[in-house]
Amino acid sequence: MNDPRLFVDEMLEGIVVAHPGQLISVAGDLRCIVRGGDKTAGKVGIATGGGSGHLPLFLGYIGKGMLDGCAVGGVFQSPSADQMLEVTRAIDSGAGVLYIYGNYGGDIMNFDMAAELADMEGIKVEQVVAGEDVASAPKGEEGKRRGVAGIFFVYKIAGALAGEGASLAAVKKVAEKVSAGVRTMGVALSPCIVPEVGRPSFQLGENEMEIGMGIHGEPGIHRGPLQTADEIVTQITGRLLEDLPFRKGDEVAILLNGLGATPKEELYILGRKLHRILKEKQITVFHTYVGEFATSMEMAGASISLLRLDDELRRLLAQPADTPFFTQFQL
Amino acid sequence: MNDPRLFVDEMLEGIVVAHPGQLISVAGDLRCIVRGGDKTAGKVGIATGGGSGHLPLFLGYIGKGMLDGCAVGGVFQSPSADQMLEVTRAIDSGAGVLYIYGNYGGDIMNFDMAAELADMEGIKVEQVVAGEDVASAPKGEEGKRRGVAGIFFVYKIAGALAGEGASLAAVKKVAEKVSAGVRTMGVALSPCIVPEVGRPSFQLGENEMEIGMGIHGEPGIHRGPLQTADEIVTQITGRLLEDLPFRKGDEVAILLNGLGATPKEELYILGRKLHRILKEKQITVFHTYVGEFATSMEMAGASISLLRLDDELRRLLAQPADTPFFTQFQL
Amino acid sequence: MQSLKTADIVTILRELKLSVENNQQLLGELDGVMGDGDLGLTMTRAFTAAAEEADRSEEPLPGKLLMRLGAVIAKAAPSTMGTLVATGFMRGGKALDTTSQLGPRELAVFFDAFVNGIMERGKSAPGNKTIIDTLYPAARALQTAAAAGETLDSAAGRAYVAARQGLEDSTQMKAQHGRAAYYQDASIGKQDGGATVGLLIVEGFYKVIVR
Amino acid sequence: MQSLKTADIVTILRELKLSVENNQQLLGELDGVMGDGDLGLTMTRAFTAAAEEADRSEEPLPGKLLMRLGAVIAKAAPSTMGTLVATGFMRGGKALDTTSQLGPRELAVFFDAFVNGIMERGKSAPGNKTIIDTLYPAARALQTAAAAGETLDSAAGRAYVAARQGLEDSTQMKAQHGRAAYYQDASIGKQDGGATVGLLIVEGFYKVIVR
Ligand SMILES: Nc1ncnc2c1ncn2[C@@H]1O[C@H](COP(=O)(O)OP(=O)(O)O)[C@@H](O)[C@H]1O
Ligand SMILES: Nc1ncnc2c1ncn2[C@@H]1O[C@H](COP(=O)(O)OP(=O)(O)O)[C@@H](O)[C@H]1O
Ligand SMILES: [Mg+2]
Ligand SMILES: [Mg+2]
Ligand SMILES: [Mg+2]
Ligand SMILES: [Mg+2]
Repeated sequence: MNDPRLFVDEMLEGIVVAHPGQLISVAGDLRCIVRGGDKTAGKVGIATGGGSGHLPLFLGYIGKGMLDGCAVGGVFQSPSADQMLEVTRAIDSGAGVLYIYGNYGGDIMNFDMAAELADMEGIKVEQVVAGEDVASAPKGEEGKRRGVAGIFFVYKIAGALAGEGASLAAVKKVAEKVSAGVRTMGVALSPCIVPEVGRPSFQLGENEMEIGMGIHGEPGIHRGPLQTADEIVTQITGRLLEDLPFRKGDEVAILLNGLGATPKEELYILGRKLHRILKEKQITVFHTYVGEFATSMEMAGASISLLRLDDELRRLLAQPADTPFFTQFQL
Repeated sequence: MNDPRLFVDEMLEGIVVAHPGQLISVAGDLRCIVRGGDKTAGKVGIATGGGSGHLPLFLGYIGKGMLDGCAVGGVFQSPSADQMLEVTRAIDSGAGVLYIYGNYGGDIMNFDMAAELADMEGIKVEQVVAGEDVASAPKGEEGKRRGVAGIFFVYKIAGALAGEGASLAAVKKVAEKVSAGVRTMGVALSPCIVPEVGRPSFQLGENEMEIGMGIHGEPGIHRGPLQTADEIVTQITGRLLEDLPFRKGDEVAILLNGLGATPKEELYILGRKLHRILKEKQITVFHTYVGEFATSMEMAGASISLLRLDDELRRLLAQPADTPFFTQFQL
Repeated sequence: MQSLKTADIVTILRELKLSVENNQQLLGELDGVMGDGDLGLTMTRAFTAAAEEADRSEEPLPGKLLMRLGAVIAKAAPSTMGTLVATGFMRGGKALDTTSQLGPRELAVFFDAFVNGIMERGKSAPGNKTIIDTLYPAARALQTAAAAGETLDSAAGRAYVAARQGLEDSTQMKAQHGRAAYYQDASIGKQDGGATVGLLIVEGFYKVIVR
Repeated sequence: MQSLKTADIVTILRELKLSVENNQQLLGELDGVMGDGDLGLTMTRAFTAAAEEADRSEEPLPGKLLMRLGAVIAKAAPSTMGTLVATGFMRGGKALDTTSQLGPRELAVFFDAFVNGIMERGKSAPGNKTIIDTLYPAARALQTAAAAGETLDSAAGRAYVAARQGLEDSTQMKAQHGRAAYYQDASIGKQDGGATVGLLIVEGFYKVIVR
């Protein structure tokens, strides 16, 4: 690392030079990133935004079949409404813009504000706030849940539908459907460090873990001695399945997400047990995504997301996507 | 983690269930993994192998446009010649098989042996041993250099040529050309832990780093207090450029590789400085790969690889690839 | 003053700019206790930009001008308070529609929309130890005074008194939003920076009206 | 015995199997000092599989049989020593080509190819404190004896003596390969497990030949 205060801007400069053509910054602001190339007339634009420190979130999913723009905040901080507005202006092609972002106070406030400003300029804006962390609020209070890795599915599917030229209302509707059908829960084994702060956001003992911790270190639902991978998966999967609930005969997509410092080897060991449990419950798996999709600096840990599919969602999930951080051929 | 002794096999089970159709195990041995689907008659098979604990290496690059099979060893241990032979048998379609693997004693011994056994069965085998870690042996002793992340380029380009139906000799030749044109150097900020051993392979102080450390913790060329990202990149890039040497007017591909526990944010901060240096030296960048391509469990650190391109290598690098860990549309 | 015209709005903005500048250090210190300490800086930025825009603008309608100032503040100060104050100006201005002069009734409408906008945007309510706890009582006082047929001077005076009382009351509240919320009970007894900003805004209007 | 026929090779393999079984603990201990301690286990596996294959096989040519045994060992014991010994059998067997009987000259050819195969595979040489340090002197002794026109019994005796001396010499060497190499000077004075395996192999041939 260089100067911690330059962390975000140096990172963004690195990202933009590494992916020329795919990503460009607009309005003379490195923190306003949109998709390179020409706009497709009549395509709904999809924008997101949020704090830094979660790569590939949020800007990493800008590209063919997914997002059109992103406003980037400081580490764990919301970008400003004005940056969101700049992005909105840059990506609107007349068909309107959908904001998809996670359920965090600062982001909501600023996106609301940006939507209001865009509205004043005659740009139609709709919003979908993703929140699917089962550990962050009980069933019945889904609206309070934090958005974590599962937002990937919302981006992927809404992006695919927007790419087909669907209307703003239709893209919003499918994004809400995904959002309603995905559930996530995570486990943390070590804390995350904000560069400007320089020390861990909380303490976790050598052989301790915390189930349900948020990606900014928000408290989870259970802290205790380190359990085996199988025990952790059993516990998390149980909670996920009963929450939606997922039932026998359902078809799902899996997202096994590393929080930053977890070896991929460990993710697959978690995946092994997850597949076994789902098989036993007679829930079929359409596709398994494994990797780092939403991280928290060098936090060690992982999250499991399950998305219930229907014909529409399956078809859209299967479509190709080409972004700096996520590339998929037709499944 | 569950039982450390089951680490590799549980991980492999997880990988195979996560990527059905893409990867299958053969000969009733989870550690012998080949590409799913039918063999293409007349296509040269490309096999690799090596110890576990380096995902996506080695099996992660099996798929369209890259590898056909892989023998998987224990953590940091060579797979057996017999496992390599099983993989060789499974992927040979009559056009012969090329082994591409890193320059490590155990691997060499076993691949040599496997080649000899395959020969006894009438399967033509050629070998390319990749070694490009500039820190592991001085110029003039390139043959002693360890193979690290740069092997990705060898897989990618040899795989693309094999996909075009080239002969075993031609695929071997291009693999050797890539191998000769790539240079890598890394920096480690924390040690790696072998699950069965359970403790770090070496000690590195809180604010210490070691330049040139190997991916199994082999000693590097300089240990000292933590430097800034820019200082580290300046130092490493200097060594890489003078070694080949890369000159003004050259065109390169970059691989910025995280060793396991390094946030992607940091990789891009390294990339920013790297691009600046290359620009100043008037070396053009054809493409920048950023991510985890060759890891070492939860080691914190990164490596930079540079590959000098010519028309042939550029064309082959640009071709699509579709594997569980690496997907690329035509560049 | 019997009613505020567009030119008076410009004067108020100049007044507000001076006021936050004079209180920059205080606001920074208040925000520093339980927040990140940037409140003085961002409010100065916000109102400097707004005052400049007000000076420059040729917009004849007060409501339109106030909306425009909100947009300018949003851009100049992308912090929590910046966004909330921006929202207040935008919503307040919008509520004025094509009104060309602000009497007690219109000023009440403005502040009502102002504070409601903030509550909506911030998902917050009176009693949460925020800017709302000075603005909300002020807006209520304006409404009451307007309904009773009081003059603009008198209504503005009541609003100012209510905001001051609000600041005092809010100091005893427990913070529930923003960084201060992490401090829970420890926040009780500490003066809130945002509530202070609310008071300064009301005070700015009051001073120009009674000048 | 004047020459080894295919049936004698089978007998030698049975002998080798018993010999590594009897020395399993010793080999494990030797490998445990500076290696991972699995040598006794893997060698027992290797020679059990090889002896079974020898018993089962109907291959008439000794060279072909020995090659086959090498492939079986490679599969049964995927360790360093397993692979090296497998290589030795494969290369030694291959060098015999279609020979049907092994006199002193052919036995020298076999051991020469055996140890050369190991050196090539292991990128190692005499003096590195490995299996080579018992096999190489044995192979040299066989060559000398064969060149001097000695009998098979006598040649095998000389090989055995040379291998024993080799083991003694190698104990004073510094390890340069495998895990033991990490110990550097500390390896001096310690008996090498691989070299011990080499001695057992030579001894197995010797015992059956002079029986
Ligand atoms: N959700 C909210 N609704 C209303 N006011 C809020 C809210 N959150 C914070 N505030 C106010 O914002 C003030 C802090 O503003 P500011 O310093 O701009 O925050 P930050 O620096 O965290 O962006 C607090 O003193 C409080 O009055
Ligand atoms: N490169 C080499 N060439 C020859 N012999 C070797 C080499 N490396 C190791 N050895 C021998 O192998 C023995 C250890 O064998 P083994 O226990 O099978 O190793 P590992 O358990 O490490 O696979 C050593 O005692 C040494 O004699
Ligand atoms: Mg603040
Ligand atoms: Mg702030
Ligand atoms: Mg051993
Ligand atoms: Mg071993």
